[in-house]
Amino acid sequence: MGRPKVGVVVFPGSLDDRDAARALHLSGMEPVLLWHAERDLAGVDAVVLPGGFSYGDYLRAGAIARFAPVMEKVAEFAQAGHPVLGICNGFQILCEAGLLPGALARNSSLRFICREVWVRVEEETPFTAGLKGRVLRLPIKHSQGRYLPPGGSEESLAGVGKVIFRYADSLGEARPEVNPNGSVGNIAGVASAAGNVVGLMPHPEHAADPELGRTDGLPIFSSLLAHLEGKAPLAEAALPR
Amino acid sequence: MRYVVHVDVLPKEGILDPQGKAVEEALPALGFSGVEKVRVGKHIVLEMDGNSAEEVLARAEEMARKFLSNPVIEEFRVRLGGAAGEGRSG
Amino acid sequence: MRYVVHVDVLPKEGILDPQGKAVEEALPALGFSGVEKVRVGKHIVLEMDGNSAEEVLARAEEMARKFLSNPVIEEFRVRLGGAAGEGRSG
Amino acid sequence: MTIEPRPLYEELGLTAEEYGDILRLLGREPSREELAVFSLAWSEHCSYKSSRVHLAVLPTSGPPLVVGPGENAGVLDVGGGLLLAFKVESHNHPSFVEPVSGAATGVGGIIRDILAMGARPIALLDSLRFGPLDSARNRYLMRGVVEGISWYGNCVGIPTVGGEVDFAPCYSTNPLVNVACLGILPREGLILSGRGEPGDPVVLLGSKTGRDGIGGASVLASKEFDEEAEAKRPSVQVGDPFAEKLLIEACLEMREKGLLKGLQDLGAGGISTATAELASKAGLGIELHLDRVPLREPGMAAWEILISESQERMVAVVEEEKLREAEAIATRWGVGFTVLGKLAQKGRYRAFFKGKQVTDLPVRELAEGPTYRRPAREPEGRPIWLAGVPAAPDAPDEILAAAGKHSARDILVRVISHPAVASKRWVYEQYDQYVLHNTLRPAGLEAAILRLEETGRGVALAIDSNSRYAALDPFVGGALAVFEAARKVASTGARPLALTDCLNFGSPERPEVMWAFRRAVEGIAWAARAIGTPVAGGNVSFYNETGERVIYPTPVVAAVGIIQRLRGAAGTSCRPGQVILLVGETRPEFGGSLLQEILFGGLGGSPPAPQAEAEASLLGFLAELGNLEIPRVVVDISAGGMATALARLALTARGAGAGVRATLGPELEPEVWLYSESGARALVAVEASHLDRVEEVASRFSLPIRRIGEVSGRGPVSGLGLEVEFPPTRVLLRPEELSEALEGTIPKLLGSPG
Ligand SMILES: Nc1ncnc2c1ncn2[C@@H]1O[C@H](COP(=O)(O)OP(=O)(O)O)[C@@H](O)[C@H]1O
Ligand SMILES: [Mg+2]
Repeated sequence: MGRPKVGVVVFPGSLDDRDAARALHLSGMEPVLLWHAERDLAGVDAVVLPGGFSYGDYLRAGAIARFAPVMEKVAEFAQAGHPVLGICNGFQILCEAGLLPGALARNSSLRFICREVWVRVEEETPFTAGLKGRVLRLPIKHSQGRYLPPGGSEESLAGVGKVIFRYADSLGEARPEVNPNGSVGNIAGVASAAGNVVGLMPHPEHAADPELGRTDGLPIFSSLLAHLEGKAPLAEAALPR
Repeated sequence: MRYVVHVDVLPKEGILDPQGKAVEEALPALGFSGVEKVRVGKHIVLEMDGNSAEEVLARAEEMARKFLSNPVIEEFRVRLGGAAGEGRSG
Repeated sequence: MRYVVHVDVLPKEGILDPQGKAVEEALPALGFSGVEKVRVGKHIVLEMDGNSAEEVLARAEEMARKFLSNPVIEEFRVRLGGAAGEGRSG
Repeated sequence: MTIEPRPLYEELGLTAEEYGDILRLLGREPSREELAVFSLAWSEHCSYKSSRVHLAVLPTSGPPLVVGPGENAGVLDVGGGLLLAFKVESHNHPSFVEPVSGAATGVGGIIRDILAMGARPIALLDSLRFGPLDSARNRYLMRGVVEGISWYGNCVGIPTVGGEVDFAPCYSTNPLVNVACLGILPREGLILSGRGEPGDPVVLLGSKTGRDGIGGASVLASKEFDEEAEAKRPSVQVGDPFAEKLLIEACLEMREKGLLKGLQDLGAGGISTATAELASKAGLGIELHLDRVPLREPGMAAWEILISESQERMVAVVEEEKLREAEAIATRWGVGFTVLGKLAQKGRYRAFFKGKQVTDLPVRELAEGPTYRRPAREPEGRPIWLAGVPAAPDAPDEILAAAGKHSARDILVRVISHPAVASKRWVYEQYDQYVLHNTLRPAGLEAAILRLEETGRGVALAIDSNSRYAALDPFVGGALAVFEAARKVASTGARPLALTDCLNFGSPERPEVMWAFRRAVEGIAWAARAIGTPVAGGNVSFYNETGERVIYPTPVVAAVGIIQRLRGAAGTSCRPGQVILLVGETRPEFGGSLLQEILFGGLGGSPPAPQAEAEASLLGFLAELGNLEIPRVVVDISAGGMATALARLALTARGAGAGVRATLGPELEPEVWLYSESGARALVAVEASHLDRVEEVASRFSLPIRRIGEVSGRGPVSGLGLEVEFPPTRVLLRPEELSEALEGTIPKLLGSPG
């Protein structure tokens, strides 16, 4: 059996596409770059929408990219239950496309922000198998990352999605002071109700390379690999550290 | 016929608007007092052809709903107008 | 009296408007053809007190010139209006 | 008396002599279009007419350099078939007019210079100067400039991994925005100008052409035709980083497929300057059809098309049979592709518009421009750039006496919270550090390090300047900028390889300024030779003055170096148990120091004496620590002296819940230890077990080394941030006081939370 194939969609203005491909490769999968204008997923087993500034983030981040031809196929793929991960701009695109609930508004500081943060994993998904309760050190870099659930409050997510990642301190406490962008409930990432579509603002692909000394993003890709190889550990209630 | 369409997009009522808040907080120091409820959104102007104002407005509205605004966090108004809108200019 | 003031800020004529360009180029693929000259700017709504429409407009204009717009690259229009502007809403 | 109207050429910035030259060259009056083209090609900015004779003293060749000044960017060979392209550029005036767009288009411009060599741009650095932040205008400028760099750099997908920010009143009316870019390319991908045969098509790539940035030439508008266009002629260019990203990808794909014979960015002077350069370097002529240029605005005149500075455009030379393939690539990326004309046999610059020939100029003379030897004179007494700046003593006894009037603690806090020293986190947190997946060490401490993929090696880069020194002695200022940039690169464990410099000065028509310029260049040249790093190119920005206020001479230097093994890179966090070593000799040197400024509110005396040999030794020592892969944290000593370095080290220990304790010996006064700004020094924090080896290396390089303190794990529990002891005095800053001084200052001054 070969390595599972994972598509990385390249929109005009995608920036972290090769970065995501590299992380997938280092994690034992075969990245396949998918061009935005093609209505074809090339038979991949999972799809990653990478970070960047698709279409310059003009109008709103993700507003234009979500109409790309490839997105029709991504939507079908997601509805069929296959794993789809949106990182940063990819998360924004998934929200704009209605594949994830809620929206990402401008950071409350009104500035772009790039720093390493701690995020706590809240739930098991194909991308977070066995990680519940883990606290990961991941970079963020965005200016529109303030997550707003569809009805404003976190409760409004019930039935349409779930919280998967929260900004926290190094001990896993989701305190307001460590909220970098004003997201409701410190939410850093969510999943669809079915759990197969996941979006997050932090960048696991920029923390997936031992040579660069940042590796906390690796478990997210390993989880995907295990899931695709049918080895995903059953959701077990891991203890918060 | 050629129409000029204006679309105003604003953060929904009840949604925190940090830009509006920043403007509101900066104004007093610049000598503008008593300004409240500032909201900052987008203004989009475009030209399109159509047979009637009704028809053009309907199309523009669809465009605004589907694309120019995000219904989760924004609301919009569509109107026809002069090339750069009526009112005082600077 | 309390007035609702609308300020529309747009990139000046002749100034490159990358947002307007991106929106214009995206529209045909979304099924909206024949849309041209798209420009994207800011829309600001605020409330202020004043004794007359004239006076409020004059103050709003000063505010728009000095603070809400960047005269080097932007132009603006100021008008009084309903809380969220007239026209069709969504 | 009647007032003669100024002649057109003069309004365009050409002198009577230059106009005379043009008449002689052509044997006739120039057309409107020709005048437009000359006015830009022969401008100071494009022609280097005042600086060229002085730049000749720079060392511009030597082993790592493949391409020196003269091309769009310098290129170094770093082995393994890899080349690095590297250059710095200023965008000072546009950033003053409109900070966001000005800074943004500055970033876009330097990126295209790197791209023109065939390189993929992989990192940006920004060196910024503003007036003091107690003025609302200066805060507005700083916020806007940082926003512009952040927006453009982040959106185009290139990490901005380092830079510097400093403040002085002279920059209030003339801020400086210098941006450096580093690119990487395989050896066989290098695009040199000068290739191309007669008949080769010349292609315009990228965005449409509007009336951007030609406000200055508006006088060329003829009343009959152009009145209406007048108002639409903005002098400010707005950038579109998204368009630039697509342009980069399209150009690189064409280069990878071997479709590009020549490539040239469009900067000042737009199509005219770029195409003249393309032809001149190839020793050929060129024929252009301006009607073909895709326009953003209707009704543009030929002269407007020629000199428009619309952004995100390049010109390429593509062989006829490769046009189709190149066009397909451009189309796929959504990048404009227009065959404008072709290279031609005769050395003439010929442009056609609406069936008429509008220019017929000699290519070589057009591209070369005039050369001036402007008068240079050393100022007698206080130079003009120090007008309004109080004189201050630098004699140690006067400094010590003045310092004695303050508490030791007070001085320490004021130095480390000085805006020049305080953390620029507010700035670099707005810059993407990670995109392109090679950032080993982001901005934050000394130089950044990028991995050179699949080689196990890394490239370190830093940019620096100290205009307080240059204001007092331009030679020394230039030299110390070289040394400081090199030290920062070496502090990571890299060996500095090459430099690029951005020379920001007032008007070259002032003999004093010209003198300062010449001295600064000489200082850079001397220092660069002393440490064996050639200057791979650079940029000159003159006329940085408003009214009578002339900026300090500000030579900015960026350095790159190579780390042989990434494992040998210095760390960025101190750990409890490490000892802190001071390497290098400390002398009482206070001219241009922050202590002098804090005590006297002025500038005076002589800056620290540059020490060529000691600097070269220090660089060798620091690189050797990298080769030996000794775990360590290194901070160089520059503005604010050892106090700054100790505070920065202490801050890196915070994550480990630790702080720094230093003990000053009786040989020197505590103020000399802490605040003298002698060069050729660094602090090194290492495990005690490595002490012997480090000392051994230091002695091999004949460098004095002494233990000055340690990293102590008491941390937040017992409240150790930074403690400095000089019996009987002891100054203790608790962790939160240390953070507040270093990290709270800039956000507080800008009036926005961190
Ligand atoms: N404008 C800037 N852009 C990016 N990084 C910056 C900027 N200014 C400072 N930095 C980073 O902050 C750190 C300290 O820089 P700086 O305060 O200039 O040091 P020094 O005073 O020793 O020259 C460095 O890593 C530097 O790259
Ligand atoms: Mg510095």
